[in-house]
Amino acid sequence: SETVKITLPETSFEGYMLDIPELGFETSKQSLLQMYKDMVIIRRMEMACDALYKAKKIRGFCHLSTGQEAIAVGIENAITKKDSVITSYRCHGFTYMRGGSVKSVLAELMGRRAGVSYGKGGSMHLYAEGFYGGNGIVGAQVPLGAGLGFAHQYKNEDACSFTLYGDGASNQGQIFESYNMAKLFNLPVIFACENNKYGMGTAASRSSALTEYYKRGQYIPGLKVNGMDILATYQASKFARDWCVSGKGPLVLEYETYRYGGHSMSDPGTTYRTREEIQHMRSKSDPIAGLKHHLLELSIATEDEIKAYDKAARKYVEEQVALADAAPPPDAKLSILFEDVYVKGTEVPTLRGRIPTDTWDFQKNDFANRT
Amino acid sequence: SETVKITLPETSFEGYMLDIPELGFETSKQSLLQMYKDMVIIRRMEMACDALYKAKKIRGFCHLSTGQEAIAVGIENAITKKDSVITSYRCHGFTYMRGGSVKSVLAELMGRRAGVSYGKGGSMHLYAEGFYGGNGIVGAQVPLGAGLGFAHQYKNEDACSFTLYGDGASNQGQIFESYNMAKLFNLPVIFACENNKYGMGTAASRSSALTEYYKRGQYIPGLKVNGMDILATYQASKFARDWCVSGKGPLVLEYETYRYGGHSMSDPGTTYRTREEIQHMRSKSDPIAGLKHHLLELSIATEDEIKAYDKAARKYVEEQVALADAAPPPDAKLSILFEDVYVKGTEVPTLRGRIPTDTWDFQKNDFANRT
Amino acid sequence: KTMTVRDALNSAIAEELDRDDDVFLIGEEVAQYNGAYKVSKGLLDRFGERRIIDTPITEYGFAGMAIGAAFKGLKPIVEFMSFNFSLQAIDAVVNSAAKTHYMSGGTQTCQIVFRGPNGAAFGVAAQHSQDFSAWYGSIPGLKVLVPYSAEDARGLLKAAIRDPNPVVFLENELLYGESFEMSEESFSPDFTLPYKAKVEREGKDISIITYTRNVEFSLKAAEILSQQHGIDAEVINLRSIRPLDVEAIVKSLKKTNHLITVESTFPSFGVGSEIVAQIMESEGFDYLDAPVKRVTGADVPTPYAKELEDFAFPDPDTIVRAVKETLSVD
Amino acid sequence: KTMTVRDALNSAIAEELDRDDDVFLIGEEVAQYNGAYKVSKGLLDRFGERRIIDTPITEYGFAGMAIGAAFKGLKPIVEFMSFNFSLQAIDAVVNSAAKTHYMSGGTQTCQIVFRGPNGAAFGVAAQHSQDFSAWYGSIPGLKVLVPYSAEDARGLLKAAIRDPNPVVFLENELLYGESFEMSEESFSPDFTLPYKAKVEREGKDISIITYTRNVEFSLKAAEILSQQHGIDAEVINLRSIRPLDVEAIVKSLKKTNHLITVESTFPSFGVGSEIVAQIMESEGFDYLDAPVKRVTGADVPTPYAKELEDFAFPDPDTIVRAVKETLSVD
Ligand SMILES: Cc1ncc(C[n+]2csc(CCOP(=O)(O)OP(=O)(O)O)c2C)c(N)n1
Ligand SMILES: Cc1ncc(C[n+]2csc(CCOP(=O)(O)OP(=O)(O)O)c2C)c(N)n1
Ligand SMILES: [Mg+2]
Ligand SMILES: [Mg+2]
Repeated sequence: SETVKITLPETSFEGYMLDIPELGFETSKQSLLQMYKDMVIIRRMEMACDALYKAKKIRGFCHLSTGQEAIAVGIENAITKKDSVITSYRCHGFTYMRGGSVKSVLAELMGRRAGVSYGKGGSMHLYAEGFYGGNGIVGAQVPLGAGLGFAHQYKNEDACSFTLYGDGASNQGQIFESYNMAKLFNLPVIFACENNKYGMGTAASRSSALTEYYKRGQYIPGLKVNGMDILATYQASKFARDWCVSGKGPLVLEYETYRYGGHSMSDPGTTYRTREEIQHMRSKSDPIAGLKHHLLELSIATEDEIKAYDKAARKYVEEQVALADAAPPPDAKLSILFEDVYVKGTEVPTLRGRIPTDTWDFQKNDFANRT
Repeated sequence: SETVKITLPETSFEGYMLDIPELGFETSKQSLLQMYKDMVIIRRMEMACDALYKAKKIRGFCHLSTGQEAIAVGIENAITKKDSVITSYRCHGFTYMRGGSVKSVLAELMGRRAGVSYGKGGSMHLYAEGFYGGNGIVGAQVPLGAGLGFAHQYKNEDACSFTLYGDGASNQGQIFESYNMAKLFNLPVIFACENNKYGMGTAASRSSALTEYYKRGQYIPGLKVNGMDILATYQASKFARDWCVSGKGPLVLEYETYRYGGHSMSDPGTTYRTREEIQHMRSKSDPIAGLKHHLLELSIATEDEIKAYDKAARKYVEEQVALADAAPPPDAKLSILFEDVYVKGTEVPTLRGRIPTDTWDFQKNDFANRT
Repeated sequence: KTMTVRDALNSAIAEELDRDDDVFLIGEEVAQYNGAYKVSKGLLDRFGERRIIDTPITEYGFAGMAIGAAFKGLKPIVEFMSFNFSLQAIDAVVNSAAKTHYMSGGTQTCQIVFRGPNGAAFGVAAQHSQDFSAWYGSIPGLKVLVPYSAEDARGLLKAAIRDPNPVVFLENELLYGESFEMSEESFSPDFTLPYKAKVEREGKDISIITYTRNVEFSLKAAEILSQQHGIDAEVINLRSIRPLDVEAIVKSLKKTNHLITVESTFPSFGVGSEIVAQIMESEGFDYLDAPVKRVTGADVPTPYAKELEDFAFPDPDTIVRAVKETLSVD
Repeated sequence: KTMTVRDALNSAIAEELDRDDDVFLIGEEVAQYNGAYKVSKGLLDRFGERRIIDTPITEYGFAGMAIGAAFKGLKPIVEFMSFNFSLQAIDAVVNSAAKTHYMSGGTQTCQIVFRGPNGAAFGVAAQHSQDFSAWYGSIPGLKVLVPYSAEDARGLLKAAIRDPNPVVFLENELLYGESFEMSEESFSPDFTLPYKAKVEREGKDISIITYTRNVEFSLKAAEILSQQHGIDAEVINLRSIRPLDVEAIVKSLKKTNHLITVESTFPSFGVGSEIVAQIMESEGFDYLDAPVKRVTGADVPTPYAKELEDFAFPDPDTIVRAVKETLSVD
């Protein structure tokens, strides 16, 4: 497809112990269009989650990434299927970009058997090929992500691990343990902080003595990226992948971004920040509006075409919602309850239900104590 | 008492985000003499431990600080009784300096009731007024030490917390969590790394991506100190205390030092480093020999006087060993076993022994199930 | 008069903060956000930043820091946003808070409360649903409390804050909003409860030994049993896991001769297991007319989908089933 | 032929490293130092730095890293220098290793072994003496093995390394140097053991259910009982805590009608508690001629002084006492 030349603004990057990526680069019109479509689909998907949650079809915790779409989309476009990605609970967009269909994501959130985790994980625990979750304990995924990089190195693969965590998470001790090992072992790991300015209700400056998250690797080079600009995000992610795959060891990336909504569905998101702040980010820095502007300017698409994409995306997500909602929940059976505690065929002989008569025997494939 | 003027060599300090302490300072002859005596006593005490361990009078783990004496002595001389100190298991010298008698330290190591912890803690768990242990889990004492500083601040005291940890420990995540909180809350905490070059059999460069431990606070100023020179150690500790007490917040100190012996009594200490290296440190950098040299040079004491001190110290420690060894172990009684699990008078009603008939009833002050 | 569990906890903390300047509250989102579950609502406004302290998301760090402060005589109340996150700090709780008094031969105290919601809420899946009562309950040096009602919450939390030992205080998120009748005396600023079990419902046919939210389910089960089967169940609210009030359990058993336990922890090595073992080792054993049955959480990481989650924790029906099986009633 | 437990473990690891390039060993001091307790002696020389990996002292970090590597199909053996230090990593073991397969609906596996010495050694005091068998044993998604003899160690470790699930493998430092008779087949590179209990000594009067080092004490106690009291005790080595071989326990009980448990964990919510509860819930209950008695670690943080430490863990005399009390023999 046709290529276009992009020149990023000077303000896109800030480097730490490294030379920042080229501001000018070429990419295909097709891929810019695809990025746009993907961001719009993710946004629509998150809006669907919001509605489904309010309709009580999604339970428990649900964390939306509205405003942060450029990160999942930028990264996926910069990496290959061989690379690994792991994130916190705020994982819907990443799952979609790694290949999970909107239907399978929403089905999971609605606790359906057709969900990516067969209804067992829910919003925080999504998985896909090359995507290692959706992890619920703040910071816990970071050593895991280092381990993904370790495995790439062990297997001598030209691949790296994108290990994402938040500004709040960035203070967890295990992250520094991971930095240290990644540097000592020269692991191909990108420690990628999604700095959306808040960890729940705590502003970055109240959680972190140093809010320049791209410098927190200290002895690991870092790069701050305008995470609201998909082009910068893409270029930085590509740079980061190249860095790791070429054997330069770990890198710390900071995507400066913003979440439009509350931390989770129970948080209005307006007690610890002003409505003006949110409005300002939405109107001045929206990643979708930003890319739309480029598409128009570069004559990749017309206003009408874009409207058509938006409409198509909405329609598509609506269809996927309907399909997901039509999918049945797991059968309310103990055989399904006890499935997946262990790898099939290697289970412990029995697992106990709430009372002894509900104990399941894997050999019998039936209740242990009932006749 | 008479004062002397000291000028430290340029090489004593290395600063990070701060101006290093004055190289020239005044101190009293008396206090230099006392430092000498204390270092010699600690060394003698550690030698006694070594012998008692080999005589099987000390059990379990036993970690000696031979070679590192200048740190405990330098710190204690720079601080007041109001300040707090907390360390790892390598704690004999610190306990002595904080006021624990040689006898009570050795009695503890020999598991005697006269020990500082009544025989319940052993070598790794010594305590004294203003000394909060003797902690066995590598790195665990660092957040505790931050908490000591927190309490000083909460109580509005002009005091600080010296929180010691090793080069190996320096990579533990909770240390970075503590750095962050100490900086955010501006706590009077000195994070003091005793860099003795090895964590067990692992050289610093194999455990730590950045071996400049005084810089590991990143956003916290740091100071590297020649920890083999008691005068530098003293001056740096005084500087650090002043820093904290004057409200400048936390500080990271690195005392460069060396342990002459193995990591613990079971480690010969010669498989991961050369005998030459050990010999070189002993002969060129010994803190006791170093101070002796100053005492002679400054005419504070003559060679004969020093010999006399050495002899007196040896004799004193021998006496303390004898006293400790004469002290009885705790009575082999369940009433003593179960004492101190809870604060006296607030125990749970009973604690179980190995079998139900050995259950102790605190109210009865007798066995629960025996008549 | 009634009170919610949330208000009971809030008032207990506020009063103890009033009473003793050495008491302070520390944790994630406890101050400006008023608590993730609003237990600390209004406390920052009232007591200020010195006493109500927001921390970064570093459980090991702030739990350890609070323990260090306790070593120096302060009396911290540490809020874990969920006890599931206390796993990141459990080394500090067990090795530093629980063991230090003993290791120091009684020379070093550590007066501290670790509190927050324990176990599952609705639809929060495996990493946010674990019940830690048995784990903490196994540790000598700790005390472990498990309030059910608002009165429990108030009386036990005030007692815990005044206890010179480290106390683990396990709340239940799903109870925070529930209202309970309160006794007159429970409003007193000096109201504290002993760590003893409470008979929530007297009965003569079977003893149901339980705690926290399962007290509610057990009471519901007792109603069903009474109405549909004429079975008169006694429901005992343990209130404390360590110490465990074995005396109260055995006393009830002597009356009813039948007993089940109900809890939401994983089944193995759980609270029910210990109760059975204690009964076996006591005179209670001779009074058993049928073996004790345990109703527990199922032996699975908690699933998300409601259809499966419904099998994961006790409910009144399951308790009824267990009682009927124990009494051999159809 | 005989072998020490240390050599059994070493040979098992070496053979599995030989057999499968995806297996690697990681932990503190496992490589250049040959292991804090020399279990990995010679492995660095033989397999090189890619397969035998020294880590910094960052338990959470390296355990988590190994789990991540397992997510990508590698098969790490993680050595905790002591399971006491695994408390710093327990969130990773429980929340990331044990629960992920379930949370992912079976799409994400985690083949990994966590191994190292568990419980106390001599004179190492409270922070270095805790036994975690019941804690890990309570977690669905984990398997938990507790070898006693060299043959156990070899056969169970090889099975664990090949098990596609996360396995916690609890060794005992005080057994490393002990020599045991080995069967012919146990030398085979394909020797693995099922996670089943083993009758170490047949007997007809009472069943002693135990594991790891307490098997030795129980066998000693059985000798004393036989010689001094004419009591014929059956000693059962559990070998596995999760799964727990309740069948074997009940089978023995049916024969002897009397049973005690022996373990070194804290008494409450321990392995003995669960065994009692399992018996109570099985047909075994009807075969009990006397209540089951638990011999356990005492309910104290482990004291240092030998005079007190001697009361902290089971020994042959205590086991003898428990048996005599159970059989009402003087
Ligand atoms: C260990 C742990 N502590 C606390 C929580 C509760 N919690 C969930 S998300 C969150 C905030 C995280 O903020 P950040 O890392 O900035 O990520 P964001 O939500 O902004 O994407 C908190 C405190 C948790 N899940 N795990
Ligand atoms: C969490 C934890 N991991 C491992 C150990 C075992 N261990 C005890 S001391 C030590 C080495 C520590 O080295 P360093 O911090 O440099 O202190 P040093 O011994 O040199 O004074 C290790 C690995 C422990 N006690 N705690
Ligand atoms: Mg954030
Ligand atoms: Mg060291």
